[in-house]
Amino acid sequence: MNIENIKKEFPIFDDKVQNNDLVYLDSANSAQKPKMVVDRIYDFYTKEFSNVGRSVHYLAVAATNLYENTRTTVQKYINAKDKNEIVFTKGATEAINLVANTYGQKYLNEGDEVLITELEHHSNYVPWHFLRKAKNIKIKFAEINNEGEITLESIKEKITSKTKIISITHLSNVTGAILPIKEIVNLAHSKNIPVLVDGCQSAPHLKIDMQDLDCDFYAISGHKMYGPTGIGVLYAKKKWLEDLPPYQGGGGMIGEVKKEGISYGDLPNKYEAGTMATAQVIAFNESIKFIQKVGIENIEKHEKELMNYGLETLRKNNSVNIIGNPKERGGVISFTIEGIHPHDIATILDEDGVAIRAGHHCCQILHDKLKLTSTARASFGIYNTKDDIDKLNKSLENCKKIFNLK
Amino acid sequence: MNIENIKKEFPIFDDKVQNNDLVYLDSANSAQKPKMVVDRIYDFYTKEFSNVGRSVHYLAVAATNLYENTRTTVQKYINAKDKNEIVFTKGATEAINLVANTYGQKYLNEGDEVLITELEHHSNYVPWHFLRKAKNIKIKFAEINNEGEITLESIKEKITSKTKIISITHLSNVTGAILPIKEIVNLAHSKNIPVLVDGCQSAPHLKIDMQDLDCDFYAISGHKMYGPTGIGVLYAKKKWLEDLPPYQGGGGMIGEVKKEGISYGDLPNKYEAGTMATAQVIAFNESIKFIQKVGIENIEKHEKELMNYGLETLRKNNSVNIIGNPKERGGVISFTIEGIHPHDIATILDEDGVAIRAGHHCCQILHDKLKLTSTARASFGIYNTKDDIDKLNKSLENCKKIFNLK
Amino acid sequence: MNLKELYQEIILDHGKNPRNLGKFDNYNKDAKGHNPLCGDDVHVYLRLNENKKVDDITFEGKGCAISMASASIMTEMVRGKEEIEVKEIITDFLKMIKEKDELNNNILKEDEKTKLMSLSGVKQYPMRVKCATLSWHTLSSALENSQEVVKTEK
Amino acid sequence: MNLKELYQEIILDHGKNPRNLGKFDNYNKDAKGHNPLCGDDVHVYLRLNENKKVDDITFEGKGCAISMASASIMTEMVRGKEEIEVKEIITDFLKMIKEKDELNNNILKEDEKTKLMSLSGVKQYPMRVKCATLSWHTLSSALENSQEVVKTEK
Ligand SMILES: Cc1ncc(COP(=O)(O)O)c(C=O)c1O
Ligand SMILES: Cc1ncc(COP(=O)(O)O)c(C=O)c1O
Repeated sequence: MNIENIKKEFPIFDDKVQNNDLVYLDSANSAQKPKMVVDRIYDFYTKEFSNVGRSVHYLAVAATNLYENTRTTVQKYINAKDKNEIVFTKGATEAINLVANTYGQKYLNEGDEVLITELEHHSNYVPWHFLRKAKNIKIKFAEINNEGEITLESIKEKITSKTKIISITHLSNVTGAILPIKEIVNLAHSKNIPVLVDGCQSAPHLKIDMQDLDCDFYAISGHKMYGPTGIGVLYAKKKWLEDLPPYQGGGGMIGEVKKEGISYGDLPNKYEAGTMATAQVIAFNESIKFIQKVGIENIEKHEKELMNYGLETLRKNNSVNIIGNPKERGGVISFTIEGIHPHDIATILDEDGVAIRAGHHCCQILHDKLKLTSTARASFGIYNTKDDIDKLNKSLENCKKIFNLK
Repeated sequence: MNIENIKKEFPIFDDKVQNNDLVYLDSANSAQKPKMVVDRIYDFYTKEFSNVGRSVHYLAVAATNLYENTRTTVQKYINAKDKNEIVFTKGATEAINLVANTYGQKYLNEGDEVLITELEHHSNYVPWHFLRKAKNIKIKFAEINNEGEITLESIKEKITSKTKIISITHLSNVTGAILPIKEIVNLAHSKNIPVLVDGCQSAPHLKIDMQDLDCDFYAISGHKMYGPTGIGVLYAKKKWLEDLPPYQGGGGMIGEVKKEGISYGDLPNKYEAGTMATAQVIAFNESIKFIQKVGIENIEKHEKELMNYGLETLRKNNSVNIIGNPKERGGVISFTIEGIHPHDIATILDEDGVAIRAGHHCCQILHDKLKLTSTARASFGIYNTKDDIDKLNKSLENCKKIFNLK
Repeated sequence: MNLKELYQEIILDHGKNPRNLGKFDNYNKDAKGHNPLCGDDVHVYLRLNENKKVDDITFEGKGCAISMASASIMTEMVRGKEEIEVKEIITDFLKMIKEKDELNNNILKEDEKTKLMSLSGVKQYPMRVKCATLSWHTLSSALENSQEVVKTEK
Repeated sequence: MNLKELYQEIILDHGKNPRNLGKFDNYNKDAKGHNPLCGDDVHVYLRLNENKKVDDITFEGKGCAISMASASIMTEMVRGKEEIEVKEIITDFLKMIKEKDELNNNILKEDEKTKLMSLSGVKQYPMRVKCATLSWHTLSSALENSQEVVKTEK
């Protein structure tokens, strides 16, 4: 696999950014887009545009077919049993809100417990917090160990007879820890507890298989998978989509509408109210095709190499303190430098064209636990090279110089 | 104003669709996109892409500025008092769901009434229906008159001391009726009732002014305004955005996050959870600029001419039965032909390259009232010409020939 | 066959003058169908005799030419057939409409097959496929004694 | 001034060795500020005497070099000034940070203005503007006797 060739498919790297080659190490935030994805959007709008599903004219029919085509592509890619188990949302955050809201409405009552972890992104905590306020449920946090991991044990410890759902990330966007999802699902199902997996960080980087994981819900964010913004996927087992109430109401999700009452449409329409993000869904097909073309196994392998090289390089830099040391780890390295605030690091790196992120990365619970207000984070995508890591390290040296650290 | 030149800005008309010139009369469903909008998306993804608001590197800062720039453009365009009264959503449907959900949570209780009209789109009925089921409220329907209008009187008649909110369309997507919003708002406010206006069909075609209308909420759909799919706007008076609870929870909408509780961010962040539709918001700026370039007054004038010509032409065709005859009317003409089902009309017209819509247009209540299951609808955009209407009429003649009508 | 030919021939004939329209007295199976997209309704009535043969079949409903024609042709095709044969015809019809142009079926006569195949043109119009299949799904549900209203699938 | 120069000069000095850090006993006004973006906190304490003059001012907090430097420089600038002057300095500072490069102000001396203007470089970094303004907003809120925690505006 030739990364230089793959990188050429991403037009963002063609130009300099502020006179520097762009060293983009912020893919866990959002990934850059290959040309085929952007071209697809362009072509759709300029040659084929129509709304889907509602009109019977040629363009509308063609758009509807393209739209449904993406559903099938996603279904196959994540190995879901049925294409109607794929619901398009505006993002992973909405996908999680959808589940929390509808499952919460139907199944959560005062005193019930939702089990999440200390690693969760705010998008997998705040929606449950809403239920805490509305229904007086409890939220329990499985605790990380010293390596920044969540183990099967740490989940088991927090399960009680009141646990009504477990909602956990597949891959931490701070420590990079990969959770033992299959084992957790197994354990949960043995106690009749459904599991939602936040797959934002895993879906772009790991092979994921719904039938193998056997989780009940899986949330994916399109823009982190080299896809457009404004598109996400909720995978949910059919039995749940049939059983739960709808989330948003509007055109397209109805069966019959009378003044006295309303029946809802079939799956997956029931969960797709209003005009959907048609162009984004259609272009998302290209994102998955792009990943398939490169090969998710190749992506995994390349990013693992990068991560190992990154860990090695930064560990040699003895001012750098790496957060977490999980055995199973994805391409995310968060770190601090004693004496330089992460925001100052990010600003100074940026002057060298090195784009990283600083902050709490929407994980305040984890940062509280680590007694940090923020960290710096470098995260990898398919277009990154070892050279990028060398540049990161060089720029960190520069930081230290400015701050008079040795 | 030269429509042929304006039409040239829409690449969709460059090519034939199935060997015909495209006669696109489905803009009330979704509008075609001018090149400047599509180019903006392309350029953003290929030269400037980054997530907004969360990273401090150059691309992220630039993207955040562009994103906020659209907010200001929208604010000025609709004459809102404050840019933080503009909330980006994935569409008008979500905007209405947001209000129904948050206002409903806080202010609606058993027995309270929500007043809508018989003209409403499902997107302005189903969200209130959810509250009917959850909270046992009542939904009242202001009734249309014989012309397919909603008058101030018909609203007044249905207001009771239990009316807690009025939620109405600005412009009917079936009869084209324009509602006397200003008067309705006036009346409602005199009784302390807030008003939500569904501006989907008005925003692309009429000058709208929040300070003049003085409504509390206004929902807009980007894709109907020559903008990308997956983007909408909720305008809400600041006092409401401050007062109501948040809608979706996730990254970006928080203040402080602790295990025990969460505080929410400032406006408008409080209502923008998760990664937003960055590219779509940024490109939406171009949609508004496009409208401003043409001039909304010119659009109004042109579409009025078209509509009058359309009404005149179709009225001469004595098989055609036009739905509604409102005095104040936007560029929408729904009709039936005795003896030909609207879906058959649409299919046959499509063979001639004439794209219209057939069905209930997400207005089953209205169709029930009219004792119809569906209607055919031609709707206009800035790119339509009288020639399009002649072609529509010719194709309708064709239909009649096939169905042996004279 | 292009769509205009389709409209002009069998569909227009059956669509405007549907056969077996109405309800008969001693039916022993029935089901309702609804197409949320266009609001069309259909109600199929039939009588299976002791030998599991379709003695009689009619339908009520309103809808576009395609759905009326499809229901009308359907009643003609399945009258007098055994239940098991009817099920096979339904399956083969749906396959034809959704996947292929050919109708593979050993029960129907050549001219019957030709008539049915006239409906295959709607395949180009996925939105209209629902119109063509609604009555067939409803018949299927009547045979299953289902109480649920059939909604056309996505 | 580019950002590296900015870091190297005044910000690094004040950022690493902030002046007036801590809390003093007989303050009569205070307020807290929080920047949700980076989690930084600041707490400003001051004492207005009977003539509405700032007798003393200190701050507690942790944050990046820019926010520490900004708070530190701020305390130096406003100590000894009258309340009305402090408000004017705050307004002018915020205007400089958000809109212009120049600091228009008749109260401060030239060298003080130069020092403050060193912070104007953060304008290129809108995310960092919040870091520079947090302590100033907090001071403003302390003067208003507001009980609310200041959050940096969008
Ligand atoms: C009057 C009206 N309201 C609401 C909507 C829903 O808008 P969207 O589908 O863009 O969410 C539409 C369009 O479908 C409409 O025409
Ligand atoms: C682990 C994790 N969960 C959830 C999210 C939210 O995804 P989105 O912002 O795309 O809705 C993100 C990314 O921001 C994430 O990294």
